[in-house]
Amino acid sequence: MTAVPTSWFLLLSAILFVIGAGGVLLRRNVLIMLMSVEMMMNAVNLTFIALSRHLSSLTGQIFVFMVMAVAAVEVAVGLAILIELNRLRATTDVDDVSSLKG
Amino acid sequence: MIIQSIWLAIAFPLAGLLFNGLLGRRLGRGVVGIVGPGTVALAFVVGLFAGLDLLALPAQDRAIVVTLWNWISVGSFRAGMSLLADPLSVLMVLVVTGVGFLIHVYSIGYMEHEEDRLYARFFTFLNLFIVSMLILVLADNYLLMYVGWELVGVCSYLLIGFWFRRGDDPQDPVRLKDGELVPVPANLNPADSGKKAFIVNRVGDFGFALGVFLIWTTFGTLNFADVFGAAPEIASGTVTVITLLLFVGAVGKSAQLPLYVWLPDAMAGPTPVSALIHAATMVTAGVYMVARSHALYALAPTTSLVVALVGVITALYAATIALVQTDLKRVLAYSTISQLGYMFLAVGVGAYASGMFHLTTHAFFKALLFLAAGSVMHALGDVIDIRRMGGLRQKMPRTYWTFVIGALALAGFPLTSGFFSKDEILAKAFEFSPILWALGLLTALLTGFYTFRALFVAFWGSARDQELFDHAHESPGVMTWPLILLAGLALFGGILGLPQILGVDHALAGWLHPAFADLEGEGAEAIHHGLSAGLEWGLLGLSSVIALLGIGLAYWFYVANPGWPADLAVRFKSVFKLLVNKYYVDDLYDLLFVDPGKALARFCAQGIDNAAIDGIIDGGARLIVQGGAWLGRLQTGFIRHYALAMFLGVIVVVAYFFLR
Amino acid sequence: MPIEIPTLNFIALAPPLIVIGTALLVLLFDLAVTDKRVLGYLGLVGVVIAAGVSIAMGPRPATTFQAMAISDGYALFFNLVFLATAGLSILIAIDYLERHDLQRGEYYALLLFSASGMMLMAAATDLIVVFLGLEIMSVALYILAGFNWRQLASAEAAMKYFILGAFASAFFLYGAALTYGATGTTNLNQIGLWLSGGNSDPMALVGLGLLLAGFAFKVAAVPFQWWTPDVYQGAPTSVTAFMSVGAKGAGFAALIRVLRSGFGDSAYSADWALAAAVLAVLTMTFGNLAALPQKDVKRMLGYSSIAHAGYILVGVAAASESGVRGVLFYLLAYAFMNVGAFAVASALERRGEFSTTQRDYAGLSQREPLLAVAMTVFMLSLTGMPPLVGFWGKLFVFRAAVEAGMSWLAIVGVINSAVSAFYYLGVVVQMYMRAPAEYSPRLVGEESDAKKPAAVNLEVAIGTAVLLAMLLTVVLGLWPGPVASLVTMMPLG
Amino acid sequence: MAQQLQQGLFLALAGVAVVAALGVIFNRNAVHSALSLLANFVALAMLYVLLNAQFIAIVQVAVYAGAIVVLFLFVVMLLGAGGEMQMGGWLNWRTAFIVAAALVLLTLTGTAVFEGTINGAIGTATPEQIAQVGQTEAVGTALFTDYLLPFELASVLLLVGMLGAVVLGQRWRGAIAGRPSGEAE
Repeated sequence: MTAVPTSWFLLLSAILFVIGAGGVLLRRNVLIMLMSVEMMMNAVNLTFIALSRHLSSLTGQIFVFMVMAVAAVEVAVGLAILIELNRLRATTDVDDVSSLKG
Repeated sequence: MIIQSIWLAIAFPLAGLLFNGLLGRRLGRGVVGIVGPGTVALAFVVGLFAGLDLLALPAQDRAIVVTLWNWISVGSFRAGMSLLADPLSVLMVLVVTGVGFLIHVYSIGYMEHEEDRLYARFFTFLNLFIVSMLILVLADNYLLMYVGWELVGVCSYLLIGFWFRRGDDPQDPVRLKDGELVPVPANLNPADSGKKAFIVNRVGDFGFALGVFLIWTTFGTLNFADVFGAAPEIASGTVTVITLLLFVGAVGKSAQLPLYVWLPDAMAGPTPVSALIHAATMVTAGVYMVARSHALYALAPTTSLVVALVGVITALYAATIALVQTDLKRVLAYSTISQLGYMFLAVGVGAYASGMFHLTTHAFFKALLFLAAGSVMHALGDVIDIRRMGGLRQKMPRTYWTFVIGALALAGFPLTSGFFSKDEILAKAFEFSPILWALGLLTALLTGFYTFRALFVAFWGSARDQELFDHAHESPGVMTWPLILLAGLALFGGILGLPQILGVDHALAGWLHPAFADLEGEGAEAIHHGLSAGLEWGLLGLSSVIALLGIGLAYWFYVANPGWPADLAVRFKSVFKLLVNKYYVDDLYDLLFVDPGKALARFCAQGIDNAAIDGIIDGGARLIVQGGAWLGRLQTGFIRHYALAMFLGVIVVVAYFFLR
Repeated sequence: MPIEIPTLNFIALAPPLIVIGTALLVLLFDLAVTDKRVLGYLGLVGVVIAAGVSIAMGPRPATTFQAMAISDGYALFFNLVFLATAGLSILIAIDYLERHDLQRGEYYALLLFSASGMMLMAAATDLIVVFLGLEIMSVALYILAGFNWRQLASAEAAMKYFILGAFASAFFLYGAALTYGATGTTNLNQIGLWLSGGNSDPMALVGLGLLLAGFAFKVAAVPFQWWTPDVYQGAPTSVTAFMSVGAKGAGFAALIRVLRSGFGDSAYSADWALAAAVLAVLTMTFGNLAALPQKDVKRMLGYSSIAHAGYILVGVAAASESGVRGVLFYLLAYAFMNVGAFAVASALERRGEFSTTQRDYAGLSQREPLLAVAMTVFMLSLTGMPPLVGFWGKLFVFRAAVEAGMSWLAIVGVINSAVSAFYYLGVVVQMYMRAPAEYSPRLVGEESDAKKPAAVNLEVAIGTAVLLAMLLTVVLGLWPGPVASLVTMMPLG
Repeated sequence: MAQQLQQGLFLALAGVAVVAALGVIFNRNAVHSALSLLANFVALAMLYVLLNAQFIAIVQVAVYAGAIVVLFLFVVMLLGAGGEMQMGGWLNWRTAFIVAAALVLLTLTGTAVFEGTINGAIGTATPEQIAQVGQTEAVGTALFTDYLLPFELASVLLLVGMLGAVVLGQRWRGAIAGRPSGEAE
């Protein structure tokens, strides 16, 4: 029935998730960090869709639908925060955003 | 019956506290000075009537529980905001409010130089102290007792640090008083002392809290009656742990080894506060708690032995330190620790009534001594070093005579109150183990010595600091009258507990008997020693001799042969052979006894006290703060670092679940 | 194919719906009203109504929206926690925003949306709803944290909170996906049914771990707590007050329901209980130690909130009914005492600044005795000093731990609360034992009598918040009975 | 044959997705990163098709490619952050550590998903049944019946996001000195 085993998809999504997490950790550019978070969410989406097929349940697809809404909102808000920050200090480097500490 | 309204004893000082706290500053010191002591006096009256009510009841019914409201009731757990009025708690109420009242009155005079604002605040805090202590002693469950226990700690913190601005700034070691700059005495940083008291108390409270917690989980209730009723069915190991934990609290609150370090510093507060802490409140809480929990302690012989040993060792240890102190209040502070040691010795050997007796007499004479010392300080502009005093008995006769009476009582001079209570404890200790008795007796000797050493140096002889001497004056009546009243109590307080062999009833033991009736034979035992009359007379006599010997030694060292060099050295140079002989004795004595003794005392005072115990506590606190600062440095402010730490956290959590 | 809309029990979700409706009303009125403070009071009315409805609904469980959510005693009690927090925070904000010239209608709308997200998290019985509630709450909080557009610190706080929050959300999401894979459902009760079979599957376990990590971020448990002090310090104080209790409470609300409904009756429960216990120890120890050297009071409270998350985790680790009850009581207590403390802090904050240092509290007892008394009450209650409400909260969670055979955890907790006394009482010392600093913040009313006649009005709202919080801290300390018995009537549905 | 074709397709798309994902991280130019992200999204959309989720695939392209990536590009241009970013040397201990940690997590989750049995309850939404009513309708029906609450909540969430963008992006009265006011008013 299924030509490609579900576990392949799940493994791919795990790889993508970890790459995304690596992006958040490695990069200092806020924009890239945001993109990486988006990639993580997308990786999860792939898991959901694959499971949805495997389990013959629509819940996974619905969840993905919601995740997309969340992703859109997060990007909008995140970029808005970035713009506000940029207005006060012209930077997209998170290391410049470290006045609060101790 | 007024005993049903025993809560009034708390309510009056509480009302005074609120009144002075909220309005005192505006209404002026006249009103404050009436409201503060007045409300405490009312509380005393309530206690008095409650006591009469108790007497009217049959002995077995002399325990009234007054439930104000049901504080908490969750499932099977219930704790009432309820008070217990029985002979034990009423005795404490009378001591706390009675002595507290006199201290309040005295404070009117003592604090007269303070600003209005501070004056009002001082009385507010004093009342808060009384209220907290009353909550502690009137509680009918461990929870409410814990409330009082914690509140007392906070109060001591506020009051010891009352003159917080002294020594606040190292560049400005003076404070303003009467418009003049007065130097801050050395090692007296009130804010630090307050902090020290609080920290050390926290250590003790921590043990107490755990003990209460363990009671709760073991018994499912915190009510005294229920706990004590169920106690015999509990495994003795558990009871031992509970009592040990509670005793940790008592050690902190009552300044026993090794948690006594806060008390000598506590004199950084105004002297009435020292009197209150040392005599009527705070430090007696530990003794009271053990006495209150006697049903548990009676089931835990191991703990009782620990209590007795800690008590007697502390008594001796503190007495040796007191030998070399040159600060009048510090001598008294160490003597308090030492006397508290006696009380713990008493409750440790199961003589609860004797412990309470000594607690009561000690409240009288120690309050007296502190207030008299305060009177001296008041006269000398806060000078407290006995080496700068001398000859004060001419200038301040009332203070002098009352101080003498207090000193006699403390030293255990025959027929004073301290004599009877101390002798009773020693007799009980002898019954338990002659070793404890011997240690107690040695302490008594030292007590007589150091007490009269301070007395002779401060009040006898000639003035050492003429300027101070000229400035000295007797304190106003509002301060000396409390002294005189307390002197009366210190002198005659012994009639509360005359020994059986004198053919009179032991009034206090009889009074307390219902509270301790559950102990087998305790009631009778408090009155009758298990000793033969001859032995008892012997012990009594020995106690008298020891007390006199201590006083005599002090006289010999500091009056007959004043050890203060300068002028004496000159005088003795041209004297007879006999005196040279005396020198020889002195040298020998110095060599054999005084020097090692002094060295030991110095070692205790400086080596153990300052270095080890202070070091451990300060070092511990510093280590913790350092740890905090170190953790703060981890907080770099960089998102990348935070994200990485979170990521590692995720890995650890996932790995834990994956590999479990 | 015609869609048959199933019968929907809107009533069961009335409290969050009322709050959302109020938020929409606020947005609507924002167009017409010029005095934005009115919007704050409007929001307050909505909060009060929602709280009233929550109480009126009673603890009878009622599922709704095809078992997506439930209205049980647990959810209703959490509603009260969130609404109390939101109400007090609005009172703080009305004056605070005015003083800092930040008054905008959107603030109140966002705060209400955030509160509705929290309430939904407490009511959710499906991971989808948990996730959406979480995001509604968080996104609104990201924005609110950056609301002070003049301060770099505010933007920085928003950025940190956002990036780390989104990062944590991704982990949460992955956990939800794996749980879905292991059980074939996202409904918590069905997950529970499926897992109660006893088979332990690596996928479910990893899913549980990731979910736990996601929640740990929201409640600020070590090692996911890093954002807390920075964000608390940088965000406007009125927002910090709200999120310190609200976000933490919502995180715990959902965490406990997920753990107990989803992973409760399974081979997993011992595992997560132990994990929670370890997190609790690390969290409270870290929070307390790091709070010790802090000079900035907002930051100190930030660290201390980490410590409180640790205490609450003790109740979670107990994994028992009484543990849940302890957590409920603790959070309500925490709402009053912590928001109260932030209310005092915000009252002392000067225009143009965003934080108060310990020095700002010096001699407060002389300048403003009642404020000093209130702050003392909050500090003592946070320490766990009887007879204030914070004491009972600690007592209940620690007791639950002892009952669950984790006495060591309770002991660590007691030691930690002893340590916490030092930094809380540091503030008290400043207020009572230090002379007013030459550099002292002006109080609300003194500030601009000439310039702003509304100054008196400003005092009213914050003053009310402080007074209310103080009263409840004291009264619930003296009479904890009603709340304690309410808590026992509020089981997980 | 069809199976091998599908498997080959999967491998090809997976390769594209992974390479694109790495491209997002390792590109020095933010614009290039955004374009890599687009490639990643599209590859995933095609994988969704492979998984019989055509509706979601289309939404994926519309939302992610159409909205999110465009938004990213817009901001990159607006902030002038399109040029070279300071990244420092890649080869350092920090990177090595992160990569190692990431590999640990990958091992854990990878093992869990690869070895773990997906033993969840099998639902009724079989491919046959979905094919019967149509993909879009099936999802739509679910959204409006069982999942009505999440659907409504998503709308609340979008409102909050919108509000946030407005609040944060809008220049308020009294613009900051030294910066031209007027844009984005």
